[in-house]
Amino acid sequence: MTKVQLKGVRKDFGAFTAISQIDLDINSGELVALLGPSGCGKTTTLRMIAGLEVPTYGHILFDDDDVSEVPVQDRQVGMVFQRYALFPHMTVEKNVMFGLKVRGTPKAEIEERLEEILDVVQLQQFRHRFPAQLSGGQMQRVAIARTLITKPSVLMMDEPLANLDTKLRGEMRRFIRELQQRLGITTIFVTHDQIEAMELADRVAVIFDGKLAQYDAPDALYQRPNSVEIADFMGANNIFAAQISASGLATAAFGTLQLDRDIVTVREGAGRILLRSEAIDLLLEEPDGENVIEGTVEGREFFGATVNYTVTCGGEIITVNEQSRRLVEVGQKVWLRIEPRHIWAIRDDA
Amino acid sequence: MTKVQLKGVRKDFGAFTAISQIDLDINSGELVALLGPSGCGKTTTLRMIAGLEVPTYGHILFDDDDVSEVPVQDRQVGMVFQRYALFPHMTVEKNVMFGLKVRGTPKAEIEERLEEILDVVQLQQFRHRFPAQLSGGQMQRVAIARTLITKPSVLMMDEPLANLDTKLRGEMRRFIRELQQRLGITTIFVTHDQIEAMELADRVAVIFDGKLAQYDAPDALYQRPNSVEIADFMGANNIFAAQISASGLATAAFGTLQLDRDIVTVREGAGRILLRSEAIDLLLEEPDGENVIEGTVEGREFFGATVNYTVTCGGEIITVNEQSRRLVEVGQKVWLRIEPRHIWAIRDDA
Amino acid sequence: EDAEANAFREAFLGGEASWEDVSARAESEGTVNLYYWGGSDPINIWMDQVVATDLAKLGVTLNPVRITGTKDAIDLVLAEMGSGKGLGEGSVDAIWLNGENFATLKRQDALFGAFADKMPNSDFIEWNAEDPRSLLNLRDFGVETGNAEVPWSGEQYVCAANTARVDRADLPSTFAELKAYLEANPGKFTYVKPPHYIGNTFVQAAIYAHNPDGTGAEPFQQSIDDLGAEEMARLITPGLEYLKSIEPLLLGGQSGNARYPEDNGALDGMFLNGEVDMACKFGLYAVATGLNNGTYPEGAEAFVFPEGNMIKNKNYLAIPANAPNPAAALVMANYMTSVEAQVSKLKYTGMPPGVDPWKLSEAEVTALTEASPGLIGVSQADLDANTAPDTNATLVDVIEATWLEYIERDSADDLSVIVSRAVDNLAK
Amino acid sequence: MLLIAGFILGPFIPLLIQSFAFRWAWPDLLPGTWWLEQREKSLLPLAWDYVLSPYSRVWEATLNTVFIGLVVTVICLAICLPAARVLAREKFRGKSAFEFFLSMPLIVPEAAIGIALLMIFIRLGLAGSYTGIIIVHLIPTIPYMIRMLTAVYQGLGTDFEEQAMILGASRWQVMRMVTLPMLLPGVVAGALFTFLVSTNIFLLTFFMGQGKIITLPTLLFSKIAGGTLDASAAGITLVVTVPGIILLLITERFIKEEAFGKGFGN
Amino acid sequence: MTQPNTTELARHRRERMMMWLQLTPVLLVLSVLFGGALILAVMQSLGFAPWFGVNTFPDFSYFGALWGSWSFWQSLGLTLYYAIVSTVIALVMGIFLALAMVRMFPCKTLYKYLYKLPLMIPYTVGIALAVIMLGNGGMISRLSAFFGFIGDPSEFPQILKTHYGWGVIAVYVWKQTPFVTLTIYAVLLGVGRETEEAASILGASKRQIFFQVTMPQILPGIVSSTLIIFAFNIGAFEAPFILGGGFPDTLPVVAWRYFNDADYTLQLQGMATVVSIALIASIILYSYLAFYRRYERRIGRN
Ligand SMILES: Nc1ncnc2c1ncn2[C@@H]1O[C@H](COP(=O)(O)OP(=O)(O)OP(=O)(O)O)[C@@H](O)[C@H]1O
Ligand SMILES: Nc1ncnc2c1ncn2[C@@H]1O[C@H](COP(=O)(O)OP(=O)(O)OP(=O)(O)O)[C@@H](O)[C@H]1O
Ligand SMILES: [Mg+2]
Ligand SMILES: [Mg+2]
Repeated sequence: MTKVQLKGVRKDFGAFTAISQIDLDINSGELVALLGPSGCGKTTTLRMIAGLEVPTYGHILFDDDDVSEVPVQDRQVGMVFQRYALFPHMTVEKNVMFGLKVRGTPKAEIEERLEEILDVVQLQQFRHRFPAQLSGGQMQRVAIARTLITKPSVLMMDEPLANLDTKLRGEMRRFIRELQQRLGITTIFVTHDQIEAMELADRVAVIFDGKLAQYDAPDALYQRPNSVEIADFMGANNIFAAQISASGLATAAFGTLQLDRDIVTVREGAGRILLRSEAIDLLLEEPDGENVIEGTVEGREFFGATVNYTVTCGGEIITVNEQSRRLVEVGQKVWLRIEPRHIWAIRDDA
Repeated sequence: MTKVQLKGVRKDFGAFTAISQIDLDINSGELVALLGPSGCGKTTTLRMIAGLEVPTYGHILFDDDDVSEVPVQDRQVGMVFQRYALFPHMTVEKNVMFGLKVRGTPKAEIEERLEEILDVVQLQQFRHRFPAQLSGGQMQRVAIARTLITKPSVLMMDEPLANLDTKLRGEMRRFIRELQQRLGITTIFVTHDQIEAMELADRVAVIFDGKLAQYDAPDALYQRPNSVEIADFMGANNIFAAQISASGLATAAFGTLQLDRDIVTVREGAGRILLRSEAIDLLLEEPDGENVIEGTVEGREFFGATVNYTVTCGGEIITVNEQSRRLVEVGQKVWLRIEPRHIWAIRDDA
Repeated sequence: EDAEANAFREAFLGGEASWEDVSARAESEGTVNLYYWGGSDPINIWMDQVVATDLAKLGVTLNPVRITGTKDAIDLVLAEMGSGKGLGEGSVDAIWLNGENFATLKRQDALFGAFADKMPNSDFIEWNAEDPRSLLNLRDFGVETGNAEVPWSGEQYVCAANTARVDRADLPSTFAELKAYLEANPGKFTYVKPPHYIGNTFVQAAIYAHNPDGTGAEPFQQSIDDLGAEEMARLITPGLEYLKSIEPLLLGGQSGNARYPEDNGALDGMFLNGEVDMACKFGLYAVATGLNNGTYPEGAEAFVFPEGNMIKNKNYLAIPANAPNPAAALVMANYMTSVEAQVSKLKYTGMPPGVDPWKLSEAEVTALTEASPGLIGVSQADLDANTAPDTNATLVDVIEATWLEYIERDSADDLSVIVSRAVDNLAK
Repeated sequence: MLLIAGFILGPFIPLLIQSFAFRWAWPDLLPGTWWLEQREKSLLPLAWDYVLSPYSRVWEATLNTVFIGLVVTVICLAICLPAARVLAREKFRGKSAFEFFLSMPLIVPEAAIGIALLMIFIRLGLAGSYTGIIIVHLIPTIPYMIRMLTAVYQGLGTDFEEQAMILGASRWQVMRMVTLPMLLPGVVAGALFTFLVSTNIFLLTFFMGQGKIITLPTLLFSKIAGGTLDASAAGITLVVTVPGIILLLITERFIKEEAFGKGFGN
Repeated sequence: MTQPNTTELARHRRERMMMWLQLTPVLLVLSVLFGGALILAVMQSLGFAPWFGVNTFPDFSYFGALWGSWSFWQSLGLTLYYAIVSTVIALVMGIFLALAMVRMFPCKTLYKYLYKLPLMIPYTVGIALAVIMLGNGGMISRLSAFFGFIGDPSEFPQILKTHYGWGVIAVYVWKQTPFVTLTIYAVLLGVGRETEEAASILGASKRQIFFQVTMPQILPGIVSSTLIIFAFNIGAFEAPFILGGGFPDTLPVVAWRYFNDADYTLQLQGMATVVSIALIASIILYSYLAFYRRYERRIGRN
């Protein structure tokens, strides 16, 4: 559909700088998540792309055309607001038709597209209800239908799932992904939930404090974060200070680990290593081979599908996440093993 | 501390029955979670125990004494509200002291207990702030401290973590568990998040539609749900219709599985079997032995720590959850293996 | 009923009580509640600064009750009488009134009695009915006072013109000349709207001047019962027709909607701003006073209009039948008619004396003359030569109603019908 | 926006000039003679001298206005607080009818109420007394007060009170230590608005005051009833404006449009 | 199943009693004062006034006389004219201003102070300002003369003291626009700007956004402020009394004149006038409300 580019975009609100500098290329048909803590400027970025705010500096390009001067109404974008912003005085049907009606689309065509979209979002039976009579998930779908019916070339969603409960979130996630894949619309959505970002997006743009911190595919982001902050934000819990040698050996308080030098880009010096808690094997007997750490189970948290163990190893606490097929008792002496390719390292000066 | 019992409790609001019948025994010092979908009556139950509502029928007993006639003020219970209900016009200190002050506790004692509790919740440095100047987690801790300082015999918490973000939730969960274990106060908390219930509680009471559906330890609930509804609510996604034979063989659309007859109570007849998605091994080569199902990977969802595969097997879709150490490609032919003890069965007429 | 108070009244009216008795009783009563229209600040100031001080010397505290309409005080007296409160028990000791309100009290028998000629200072007032100059002392709007009220202030209806805009030579002195002037200068005149008394008075003057019998004010001294509706209609028709004829020539009349100011304040404003060239109101010294306090334009001067029909009247003090402090009220009434009070009143308010100069000593007359703000544009002799008395109170109501119906509401009915209807309505 | 500012503030300029004028005739843009030039010559106090003198009764009217406003506000608060609490918290049959009845005084002209009550009040001896005026002022102020307080209570929710009860506070302690302090901003806003409404009421005051009790609006009315404005009337107009300005400065801090909206947005 | 807990029932009953107890003061004050006043007004207009020695209840002659005269209908027309025109103008201006106020502009804080000023001061002040500005000898007239447009005060268009004049309306508008602005602004704040933004993204023009999205959402505010100011305008006395053009007067002024007449029976006539005002106001407002309710039901609000 449409390729979206942000070039050196900055946004000030009076004396306050909400976005200090963002460059972002979004390919046609791509699904990109804007991820970041509250107040980092995600909504502001979306609003600038939509045309609801004008960047203080920089340009926004749609298919290489600068759209800075194009008013909202003519940008052919769609936006689903966090709190849906459904028109409370219109029925579901009227809400959905609104975008076509105001453009003066012929009646017959409106009807046709309405039926089609209501089928897609499975709201046929609620068409005469008012927003106040819908559940959160239904409202969400109305908001999406209302946007999609106008066939926007860029679809934006601001925390589309923030107000839904766990189960509904899952459903809506699947729904959005499917839809996006089917229609291939360039989609940008905002979230502060890293799981959501990783599940849905082709690429994730992590924004910290009005700056683009990393822009990468979900697994890259998760496995190879640029900085400790990103790692922390992505939910990593095993981050340890270590001295990395030229030969790819990392020496931490609990021992020395071999890194995979094809993956890890850090060459030498003080840094941090990241052990992904689900990539650690918890063994009850001492195994052979390298990358083995000895420790004692200190605590256990049962989450249903998975169990978290906290293991003390040489003064550090390593969290191990395991599927809950067996339960290891607290106090048990254990050996942890981790493969080199599951270790990531970051230089302290990164 | 105090044993809490609900005997035949029912609550009507006018013509509407919020709680139709609940019997619940909570042991002294136990941590019980009330789990259930929105509107099922969790808050109402708590409010009855606290004395904010009077049951229409039935009795509530504290240590075998009927407390129906005891007014709220004299029940010696503590309750942490969902949105904390911190008094905005009082500092942290004043908020925390409130309960003692209104009881006319001597000043010296108030001081002493205040210091103690502020240390416990680690809020010493925020003591002169107003609630508006605190973060969510800090407010939460103030609310807890305010309740604990009165040494309640029963502590209740209404969705204490609902408003916190993922990271903070984890921290607070650990904090609450630790505290409860240390003080040993009988604690009841409400949640609609099954993960939270399972992580925190000694026992979980699942409430559906104003009725107690199951009351059990977390792992029992997760692994041996009473009904399909509970299984569904607890996040099970592999539920299949099956015919169960007297010999413990379950025949489903994708094949026949052997059940562990020591665990499964269902003897014969039509029913459902539950395969826990994280207990299924995904093998790329056909293994030996029983309980193997052949299928093809249809889809993959990457969640960071884990990966979900949807596998079609004989017309049914089985979800397999695996730690994301390797990634199996979509379209790959695979074999699923599940141990009998990880299969649970429910009779259709249960 | 307060027996003691009644005894006092009998004694006083019967001439058995000496003025010393009255004074003594007044001192014991202590206060006097005077109800009067509080809309004039100079009067209020005079009351507070001079009257209150002087009365205090006589042992009486003045309680000035400033009402927005004299009728309120009448209502109060009547309501209290109705609930059985007699002499010594009401709340109103004295009312400043005239005309219709006095007529009402008299009709309802709510007056203290014939006290006016029994006070020491009544010497300054002409009571001799033979002397035509006594007319205003004995009759109030044609109603016989029966000495139940005492005149304490005089007034004359005088018109002023802005000589900066009108040449003195062009000033009209008759109604015909006024009309001619208006035809030449449309919109430059208007009069206060009846039923305001200043407006009524202008209408009366026009009626006198157009009296078909040429007898001027004379027939209008009778009550409506004596005159009869038909005769009344005949007498007033030419005057009202004249007024109707000049309506399109009045201020705003060119656009079909003549504007009549609600009160003299509004008229003064129009006069000051040059919206009108002439303004008529009660106020012998109005020009001087107006120039003194900035409400009149600098070129303002009085002139004689309408010749022979410049209505003159008096204001009175009445004591109601249920006055709580009748003796104090008498003391106050006596004080008000003293030369001293008249002088200060003239000085403060520009209201001409209510006492009769020919009954005063030379020194006293001089004092009054010196206190007066002075006449501008006319002489006292001009004024004295053109006076006319007020209309009988019962006729005023009819004239008022007729004006409203005929001029304001543009009734198409014949004037005689309107008048008889008004008479009927009032009789109800 | 400038236009609007002109529309609101503009008229005050000639008013100010007029208050210092002695003689200001058409078509002069500034007075021909100023008050100060004539001040010594006049026997009577002019312009501001007059306004500030007791004869103008400005001081008396101000005191009356403030006194009546305060008493009305206090009474109104006292009777509306409990009712607002019920309306915000409870559901009961006939509630919407009840609420409609409570806002009726807003849509029935004051004249009807005032005149009808006048006769009875004269009978009862209440006309022309403070009591009478205060009582009639309750009629138009209650609906405003109820609406604003109900919104305030709704905003408060029951959580805080229940929490305090669980912490062991008695009803009275809850009221004193939690409910009242938390309601305070809303109550202050409601009280200010009620005070404002009360001090603005003309017709009812005029009828019930019977000319005996004057307030700023009735005083000003009698000054300008003729449709002209002299220096002293202009001065009084300015004086009457002053409490409004003071109130404006206070209310801006307390009356948040948001709170107001909850009361009137429906 | 056991019996319901008696404490629950007793408590429920006690709570209901407490509830009504709390409502009683307001209920009492309003029913006695307001309800009583209404009943009294109606009874007096039907000839019940024993305090004047008049008691011919029920006697419809006062209404008969009133409604039978042409001038009553003229007055009614004039009253409605003032009320409707000024309500509409104040509404339009108020809505416009409120919409402007949710946007950012320089000096907004100052402006937020300023616009409320008329709200804070009595109508009489507004009247005084109208007199000094709009009168034939007023400031605008003087300015016109200064610039040579007119040579005499009478050439200035008559705004005050005339029928269907703009003086009365100007005062109402001056005083009520802030009230409407405040109400609508508050509602707008509650509504937020999101729906408007959503509509603009969906391609709606400014007009479409206003009429199809904003307007329906602020309608409750519009309706309640209309009710309040219209009712006030129809019953207001001071402005038409001072600034009006004399006969025919607006109904409240007519009533006033009756009341100030020396003739007591005219007071009952005045009462009939007042009751007529109330009646007409209620009919108009009620139908307005009913109309709005229907609209609301149509758009699904309840
Ligand atoms: N109109 C505005 N005026 C002033 N500051 C603003 C405005 N809009 C946003 N900001 C500020 O800009 C920063 C970024 O805001 P933004 O809404 O983009 O955050 P966000 O990343 O969407 O956060 P959240 O997850 O909480 O929605 C915030 O600090 C916010 O306070
Ligand atoms: N005071 C009340 N009056 C009438 N109905 C009520 C009242 N309180 C609760 N209910 C109803 O009782 C039911 C149970 O409410 P409750 O608050 O206990 O649910 P919950 O399980 O806490 O739900 P949630 O997770 O949404 O908080 C709901 O349907 C609710 O609408
Ligand atoms: Mg945001
Ligand atoms: Mg709840």
